[in-house]
Amino acid sequence: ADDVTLQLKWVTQAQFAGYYVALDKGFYEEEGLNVTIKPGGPDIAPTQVLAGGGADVTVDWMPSALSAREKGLPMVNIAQPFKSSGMMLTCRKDAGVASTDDFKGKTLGVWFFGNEFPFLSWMSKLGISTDGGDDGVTVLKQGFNVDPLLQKQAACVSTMTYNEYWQVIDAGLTPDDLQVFKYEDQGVATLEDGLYVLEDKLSDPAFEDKMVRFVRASMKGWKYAEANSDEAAEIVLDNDASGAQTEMHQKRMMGEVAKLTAGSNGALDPADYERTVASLLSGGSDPVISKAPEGAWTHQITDKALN
Amino acid sequence: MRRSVVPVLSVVGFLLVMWYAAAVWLNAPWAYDKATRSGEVLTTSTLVADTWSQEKPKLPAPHQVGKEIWKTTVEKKITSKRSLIYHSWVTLSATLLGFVMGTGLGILLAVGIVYNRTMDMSVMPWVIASQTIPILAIAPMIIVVLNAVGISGLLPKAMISMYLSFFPVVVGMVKGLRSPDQMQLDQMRTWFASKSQTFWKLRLPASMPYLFTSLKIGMAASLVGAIVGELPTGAVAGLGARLLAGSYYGQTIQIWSALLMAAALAASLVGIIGIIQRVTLKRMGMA
Amino acid sequence: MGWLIFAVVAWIVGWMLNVWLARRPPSRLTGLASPIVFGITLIAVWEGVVNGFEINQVLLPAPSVIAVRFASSTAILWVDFVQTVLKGALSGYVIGCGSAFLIAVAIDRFPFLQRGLLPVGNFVAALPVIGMAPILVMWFGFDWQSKAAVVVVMVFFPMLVNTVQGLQSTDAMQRDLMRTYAAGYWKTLLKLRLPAAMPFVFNGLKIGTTLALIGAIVAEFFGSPVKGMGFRISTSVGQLALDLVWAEIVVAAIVGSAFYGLMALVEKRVTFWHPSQRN
Amino acid sequence: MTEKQSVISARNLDLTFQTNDGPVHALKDVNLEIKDGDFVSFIGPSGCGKTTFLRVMADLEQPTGGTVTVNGVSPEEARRQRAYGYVFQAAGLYPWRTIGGNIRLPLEIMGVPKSEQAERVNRVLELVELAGFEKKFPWQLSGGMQQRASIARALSFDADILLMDEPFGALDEIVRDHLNEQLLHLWERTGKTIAFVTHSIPEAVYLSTKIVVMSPRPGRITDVIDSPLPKDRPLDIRDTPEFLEVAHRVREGLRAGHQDD
Amino acid sequence: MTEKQSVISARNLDLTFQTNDGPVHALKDVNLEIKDGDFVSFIGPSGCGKTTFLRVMADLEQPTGGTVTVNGVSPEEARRQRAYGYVFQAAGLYPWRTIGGNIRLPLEIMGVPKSEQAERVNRVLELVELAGFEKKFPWQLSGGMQQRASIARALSFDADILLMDEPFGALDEIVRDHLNEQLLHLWERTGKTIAFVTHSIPEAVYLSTKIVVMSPRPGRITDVIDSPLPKDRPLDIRDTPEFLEVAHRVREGLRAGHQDD
Ligand SMILES: Nc1ncnc2c1ncn2[C@@H]1O[C@H](COP(=O)(O)OP(=O)(O)OP(=O)(O)O)[C@@H](O)[C@H]1O
Ligand SMILES: Nc1ncnc2c1ncn2[C@@H]1O[C@H](COP(=O)(O)OP(=O)(O)OP(=O)(O)O)[C@@H](O)[C@H]1O
Ligand SMILES: Cc1ncc(C[n+]2csc(CCO)c2C)c(N)n1
Ligand SMILES: [Mg+2]
Ligand SMILES: [Mg+2]
Repeated sequence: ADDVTLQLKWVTQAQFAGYYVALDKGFYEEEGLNVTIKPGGPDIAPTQVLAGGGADVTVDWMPSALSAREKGLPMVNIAQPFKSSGMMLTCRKDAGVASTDDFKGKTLGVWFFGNEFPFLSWMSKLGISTDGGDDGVTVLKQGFNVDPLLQKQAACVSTMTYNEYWQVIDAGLTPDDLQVFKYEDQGVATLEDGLYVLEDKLSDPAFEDKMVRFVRASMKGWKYAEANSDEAAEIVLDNDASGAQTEMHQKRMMGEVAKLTAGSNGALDPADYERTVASLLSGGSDPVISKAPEGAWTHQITDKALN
Repeated sequence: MRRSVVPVLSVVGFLLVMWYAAAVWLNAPWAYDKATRSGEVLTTSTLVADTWSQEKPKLPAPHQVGKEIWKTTVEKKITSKRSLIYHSWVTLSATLLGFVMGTGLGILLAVGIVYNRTMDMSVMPWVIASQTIPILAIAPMIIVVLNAVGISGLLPKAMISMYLSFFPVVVGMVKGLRSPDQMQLDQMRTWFASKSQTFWKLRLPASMPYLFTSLKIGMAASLVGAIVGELPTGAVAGLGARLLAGSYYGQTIQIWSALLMAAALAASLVGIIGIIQRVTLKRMGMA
Repeated sequence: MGWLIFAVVAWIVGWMLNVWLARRPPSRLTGLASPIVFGITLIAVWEGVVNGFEINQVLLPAPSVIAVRFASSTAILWVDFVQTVLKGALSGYVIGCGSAFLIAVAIDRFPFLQRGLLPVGNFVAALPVIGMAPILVMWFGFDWQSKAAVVVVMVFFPMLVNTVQGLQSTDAMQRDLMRTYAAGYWKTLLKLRLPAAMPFVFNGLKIGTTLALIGAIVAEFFGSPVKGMGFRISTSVGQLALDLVWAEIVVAAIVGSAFYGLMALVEKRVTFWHPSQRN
Repeated sequence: MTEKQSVISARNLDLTFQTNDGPVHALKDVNLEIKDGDFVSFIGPSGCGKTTFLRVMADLEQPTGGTVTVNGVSPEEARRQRAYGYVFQAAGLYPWRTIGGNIRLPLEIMGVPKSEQAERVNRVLELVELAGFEKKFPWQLSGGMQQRASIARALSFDADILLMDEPFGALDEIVRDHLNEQLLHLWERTGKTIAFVTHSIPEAVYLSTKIVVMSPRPGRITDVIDSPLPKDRPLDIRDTPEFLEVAHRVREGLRAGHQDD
Repeated sequence: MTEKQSVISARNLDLTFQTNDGPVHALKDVNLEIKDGDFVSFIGPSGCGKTTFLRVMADLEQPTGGTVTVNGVSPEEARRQRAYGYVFQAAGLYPWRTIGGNIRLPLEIMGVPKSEQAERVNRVLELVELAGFEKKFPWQLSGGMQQRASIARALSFDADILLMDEPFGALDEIVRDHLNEQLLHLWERTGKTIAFVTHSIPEAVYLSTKIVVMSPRPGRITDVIDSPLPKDRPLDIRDTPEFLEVAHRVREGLRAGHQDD
């Protein structure tokens, strides 16, 4: 069997259920693949791992991948299982945030580490400065959890529909207490959780073939997970080596993730790509990417895998 | 020894009381917050009861942490991924490997510094400078780079442990290997002892008390290294991963129990060295 | 290949230069020159190896690249320095060392506390304090106050243990002398115990310097405003701006070494009388 | 001649140290009377309790039996009144203070005014022939000079009693002879009462009006020899038959004590 | 009587230490001849270069001028041949080795076979009357016993020359007398050549066949006194006029050296 190493963007959770299902259900095996899934974490840059040869393929967000590409690391999107973005800004109503006009003068929690790009381009689109002051917003680098919102240190924090939002709810706040801004609704959504490989490797037919089989099996895993959400969550739990995840949270997460993957058969929709690039290019004075990238995605793999 | 039992117990008792009080104080805002939103009124007793039993408190009460530790050590099979003993073992193995490597490196460097003037003059300032580099910042890079050359698993974590633990060993051992006074060295000269004889029969035994002191510090540092090394390995397993996962999901109780477990681990490792120290020095007639 | 040869040659030349320096009669100059030569050698070897093996800049940038980035980012580095070092590390260091010192004096006064607090203190000192960082960030907010708090926790116990040990380091004869003068507690403290404790106190202060810096940087990983060395390091890794990451690390190493050196200098002045300072 | 006043008096003194290996009987049934202006030497093999006895007088050790009075009051009271100066075996100067600063130390503690401090420091520095070394640090002086500084320190506050525990133990013979001579002069001039521990028979005989011979396990007084030597003693007196006679008696007493080994 | 062979000979020896405060002239123009079987004592005030001289003989210090030969060869060669045993001022036993282990140490280093080691250790332990203490650790012994153990260690490999630097400096007089007696016996029995540094005039006179008086700044030999005392010397010899006569001469020599201060 051929070895494939997949680097995840984050810790083992239902966000990556498709891959774990494919592994657990033997879909990879059926394709003659021996897949190793490496969980990520707050300090893991999947791009760096890819560059170091620690993985063949990685899950990453497109802004981060495009930025890496401009830094000279030629990453290419070979598949896009996530159709829509799950990112949103969750605010406390009692902090006085009801619409985007209320942001000025507030403190907002944002994820950095390559995830700040959509936020920055959103703010520039709104014409709000991010350097603090009365006319701008004070940005705080949010840690791994939603504490700043609970402790009222920030008026809003970044959340994913499938994860952090529910942590806020679990903590005791009700949806009525909250005002959420989905990036999708604000027109600043960028592509999340795609599969990326290094460009030069794609010209190797053996590697290409491996990836074709990998994407095919992964998508099979994703579709199975969508259909059998609870079972998928159980599989994720079985694979969580830290033993920190709870069943309730993962089942719920799987339900939400299924909504995001629902519209995708795995092939990247060029329109989504263009929208993402446009959004990133408009990133104000300090844009994430300075010019439209070329060759940052390919249907080379999905064409073969899905037909 | 027995003299300190009462004072230690009273200090621990005092700390527990303070802990409970702090838990009330820190968790009260959230309790009030909840109460206002649901329109309840809190009496003192319901407030206290609430602050000591929140699911994600700012500061969990001692009994909450105790219960969590009990649940994750005694009530879980040690092979289970939810067992703290399993995670302690993961951390422990990296700690011990890193400690052994760090001690070895530290002793080698110390011998080099003591025996080689060139090394003495040039290396020591850089050994100090090396410790000013924030290890957590480069730990992920170390892991990625080692990954790139095909090293993964236990070893990268152990390397970070080594990085933190070699320093106290170098400092202590340089002191220790230099602790024989001029007269003792002259003695060796009068017997026309070779360099290696002087090392094995004089410098090394003379450095033992220093060695053990450094080993204790090195062991504690090594544990910190292993935990730090676990954060960027993808939060897979180990006490560091528990800490991180706890932090990621706002599970303060889980953080605290991992933290206390780590402290207990550190204390027992240091304690074991202490016992070895006492036995060895006693047999050497130095205690 | 050329670069690799360069690395090997640099190593040999640097080493021989140091051997030559070591043979010369010791002086201030040779004492300063040889670590510098060693450092330059290391950097040259690094440059050679990175270029020779064509290591991806995303993994490990060459020193020349780092230097260029350093020069062009001084404004950012300065802002981060102020945030992390001046606000976080320094204030935490002062508070932590200061309170540890005072508490040590109090402990020393009451043997009961000494016997009770020290074992507990030693236990806590072995605790991986880094793990406290997320908790303290949660308690004290994301700005520099929480960084200072982490620093306080990190420097407190080494300082406490050292000071207590120092206050007990007087020998019996020195204390007996005070007794023969019928000197009271405060006089004995002021004229005997504190001066005698100074070498130990400075030990604690020196250990604290590197801990303070590490603590302040690491705490920024768990939440921070959008400035600070830890913030920059963690976000730049995500953006693959490894040159900036290393520029920050260089700042950290320089500041840490300078801080340590400063304390060593003050120590030399204050404890000029101690045999270890008289060589 | 009128009977001189008793300055230190020990009655049935007993002192047992509790150690891990069981009790050590450091002093047993010790009786002694030291009169005003006496120069009393204590001699005896190592561990016989000389230091312990001196420390009891100085209230640095509590007897487990019997009584001691110093100037008619308890040692503790005497210590509070700063009735004695104590010179330890090692110089024990504080390394972070200059010689002047070390001598000033007891004066600062006793609250002597600044101006008087300076004057006294000068006076005692001259007394021990260390004028000009006030600004030096202890480690910049030879062992003998350090020892003299430590004596100056004990003299600075002018107590009537001087307790000296082997003050010249670490010095070479010539320097020791010299300091012995000076100590005698000082004693003559000031009329202080001195209790002096030594290991050297000639030193004890040369200096004292009274020699107390002690023996160990348990520490007790085996002999008290009153010296027949005149008050005025040139160094050459040590070659006289009277001197040798006394020295012989002391040596015999010591040897008897050693027999038990 | 045939002329005895020269064992140690110094010609125009000079030694200057370079220190931070400028050069220290520790030995200047020193000439001395030590013959086979001699017992030579070095006496002089502190800092006059006694230790330095002994260290030059032992190749622990390099002279800056003049020559020394030991057994006709250079000190370094003599050291290679393990021609001498050196006893330092402090006992300097390794605390982590038993008394036996300490004495065995030079034998291990010199590669003496195990069986012989044990035998030799027993022999020298008996020689210094420490049989039965082989398994004890140094700190379990009194200062005098430790000093004897250190002498035993220097004797263990049976060098013909013994260099002793104030070996009894830290002991009390009675113990010291005892060890002096024993050292004399040992010397008589073995016919070793001994160079012995001391501060004590009686000790020097009692032990030596030749007394070298030194004076400081710069360190030089001011007098060499051949002792007229017989080889057989009971302790009481110290009360005889001949003894006092020699002692007097030594003291005069010493005092002359001190005059410069
Ligand atoms: N603090 C102590 N605890 C236990 N035993 C002690 C203590 N101080 C002294 N001793 C013991 O008491 C005995 C007398 O000791 P002391 O110091 O008075 O002797 P010394 O005559 O001064 O001897 P040296 O001439 O060696 O100074 C010794 O056996 C000693 O070991
Ligand atoms: N390593 C050294 N470096 C510099 N000066 C030294 C060194 N060793 C000795 N001296 C100096 O040389 C002189 C002679 O010293 P030495 O130790 O030989 O004297 P000593 O006669 O043995 O004195 P003591 O009786 O005090 O042992 C002294 O002034 C001493 O300070
Ligand atoms: C330090 C750090 N903080 C936040 C994110 C953002 N992020 C990207 S995917 C994901 C999982 C969603 O549940 C999260 C939180 C990150 N990568 N690293
Ligand atoms: Mg004594
Ligand atoms: Mg000497």
